[in-house]
Amino acid sequence: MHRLALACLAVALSVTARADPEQDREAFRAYFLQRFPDVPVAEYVNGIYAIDDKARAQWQEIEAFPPYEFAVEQGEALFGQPFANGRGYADCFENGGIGVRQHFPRFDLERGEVVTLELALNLCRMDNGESPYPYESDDLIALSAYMAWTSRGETIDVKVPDDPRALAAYEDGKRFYYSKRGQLNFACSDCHVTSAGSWVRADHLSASLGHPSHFPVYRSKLGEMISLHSRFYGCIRDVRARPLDEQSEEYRNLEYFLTYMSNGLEVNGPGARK
Amino acid sequence: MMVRTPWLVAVSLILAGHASVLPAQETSNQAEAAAQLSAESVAKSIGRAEAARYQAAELRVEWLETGSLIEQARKEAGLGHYEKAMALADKARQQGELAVEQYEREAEAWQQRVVR
Amino acid sequence: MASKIKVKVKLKGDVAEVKSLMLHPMETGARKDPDTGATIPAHHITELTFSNNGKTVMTVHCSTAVSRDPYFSFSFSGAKAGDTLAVRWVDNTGESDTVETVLG
Amino acid sequence: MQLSRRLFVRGSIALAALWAMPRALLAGAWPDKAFASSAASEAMTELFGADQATDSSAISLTAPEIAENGAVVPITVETTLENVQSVSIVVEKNPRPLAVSFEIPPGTLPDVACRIKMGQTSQVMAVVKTDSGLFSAAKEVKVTIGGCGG
Repeated sequence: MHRLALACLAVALSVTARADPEQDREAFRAYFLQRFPDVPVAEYVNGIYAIDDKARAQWQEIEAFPPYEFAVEQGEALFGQPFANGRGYADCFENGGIGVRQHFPRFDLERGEVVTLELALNLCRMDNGESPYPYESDDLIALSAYMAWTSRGETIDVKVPDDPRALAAYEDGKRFYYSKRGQLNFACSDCHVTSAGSWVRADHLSASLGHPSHFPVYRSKLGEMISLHSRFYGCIRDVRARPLDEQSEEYRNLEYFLTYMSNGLEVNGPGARK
Repeated sequence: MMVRTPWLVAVSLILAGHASVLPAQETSNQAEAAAQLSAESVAKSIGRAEAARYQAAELRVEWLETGSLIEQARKEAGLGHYEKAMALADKARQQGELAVEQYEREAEAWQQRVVR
Repeated sequence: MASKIKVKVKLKGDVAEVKSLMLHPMETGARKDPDTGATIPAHHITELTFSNNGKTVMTVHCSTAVSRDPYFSFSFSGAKAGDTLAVRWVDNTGESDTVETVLG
Repeated sequence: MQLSRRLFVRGSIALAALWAMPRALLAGAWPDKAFASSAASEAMTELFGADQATDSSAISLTAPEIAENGAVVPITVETTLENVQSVSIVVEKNPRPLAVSFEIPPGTLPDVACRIKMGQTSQVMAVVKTDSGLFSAAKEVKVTIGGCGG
């Protein structure tokens, strides 16, 4: 009897632990606000520059005239080009694709999977008889940059619909985020929660709150635009695990979880990073 | 706020050390044994490494260098450097096994890190 | 894309604040292609000129130490709305690019 | 203009009197020799005909203490000195120290900004040439390597 009660309690606990994205989000946000009491919550969309003043000044110099403006311009031109069938990207998105970044990634109930903005763009192409872009394609990143640009200032609002598949995708992203991997045995959270604000070699670790708000970003080091999944790829490689492909199910679920954590913050992509 | 965390580095070094089989650790006994290595035994070791790597890859938790260690092992074996090839294959196998162990450990352990 | 030069000008009285950004690899000639190992030849802007209604207001001489996708800013006086500011660069391979903007 | 520069490049000792003349400004052309110099003093001599500049508090050089990224180091130079003819940025430890040179005609303000590459921690010097000589301000910029972002 006693044992049964304990088992029931355990089940009840694990259900609550699993099933409440909103509770997760509140705790996640509260953690950082307590950790960095001087940083206003709206600042987290600026990544490491929210918590590192010296780097911030240099970043602001870059933002004075950021190289991603070329990508936005390129994306706008591509966005306006009709497909061979006469339709265009605007036909695939609500509000003609303008100012909708904040709703991605979304859980697509028909497909039963997480659809990121990049995947949605490729699905749009395929639905209209065009071939999909490879995910590292400059054109696809430019389209994503343009769509982020038109959504600047919108509030991130990712939803986990009441559907066990959506919750499972969210939970999978959460598990990925908190699981150690690679030869260095690090979880995403080891660097970007527990050690946010600390140094790793010559780098200052950013806080995860607000992480997905500013992608795609122009990386000065590379002299090119990169997607959020390319950043995931880099982080996974940095902990010496073999990276997964961009837009793999794992990365899409990770983006889903991570973006949900940033609900309520502003979209400010595209961004500039070192 | 800007505190250096030597523990992060220390942990990485320990783990990196743990996972490597350094040639310098080999004793003269091992060197003797190495003389008896054959192409066949090296191929078997490489096969075991490949199997371990595959298991980790199936779970999507393969480590970064495992594949290239196996590639190097094959190359050294092809050149007749059996001792070197064996060390590389063993290191790769160990990495594959550690990655799977890590995965199994994390099946529950990740829950401890969730911000609540 | 047409010109790969972007220029933004802010008029404050008769002073024009000019900011300009251009797409250019600015290869040093010391870098190696990570795939082939071959040295990537130097490819960099050498000279950049800004002229307002035909009068040179700034000449910049660049080495390979100018960052990729170069950015420059400066200010000049004697500007007024309706002036045409032309930006032009040439690089060590003889390529060039130019853009004009009307001050507003 | 081009001719006088060519003559000079031929290196005739008879033209030594010209040594003190700022060739780049004289010719208005890309100062190849100054840019090719591997020492800061040599680059200065090539560019200005002198390798000494007077420290001046009238020059404000803005550069990061620690560069976030050696590939993109934002630099701003402003000065209240009068009759400025050029502003140059010299990075002592770069393989080719002279990074960039702004030629400033009358009417243009001596207030410039750019982004440069730095290979390692170094003194960064802003050299301002006016009608009364060479002035400078310097600052050390640390360049760190490695980590996840860099």
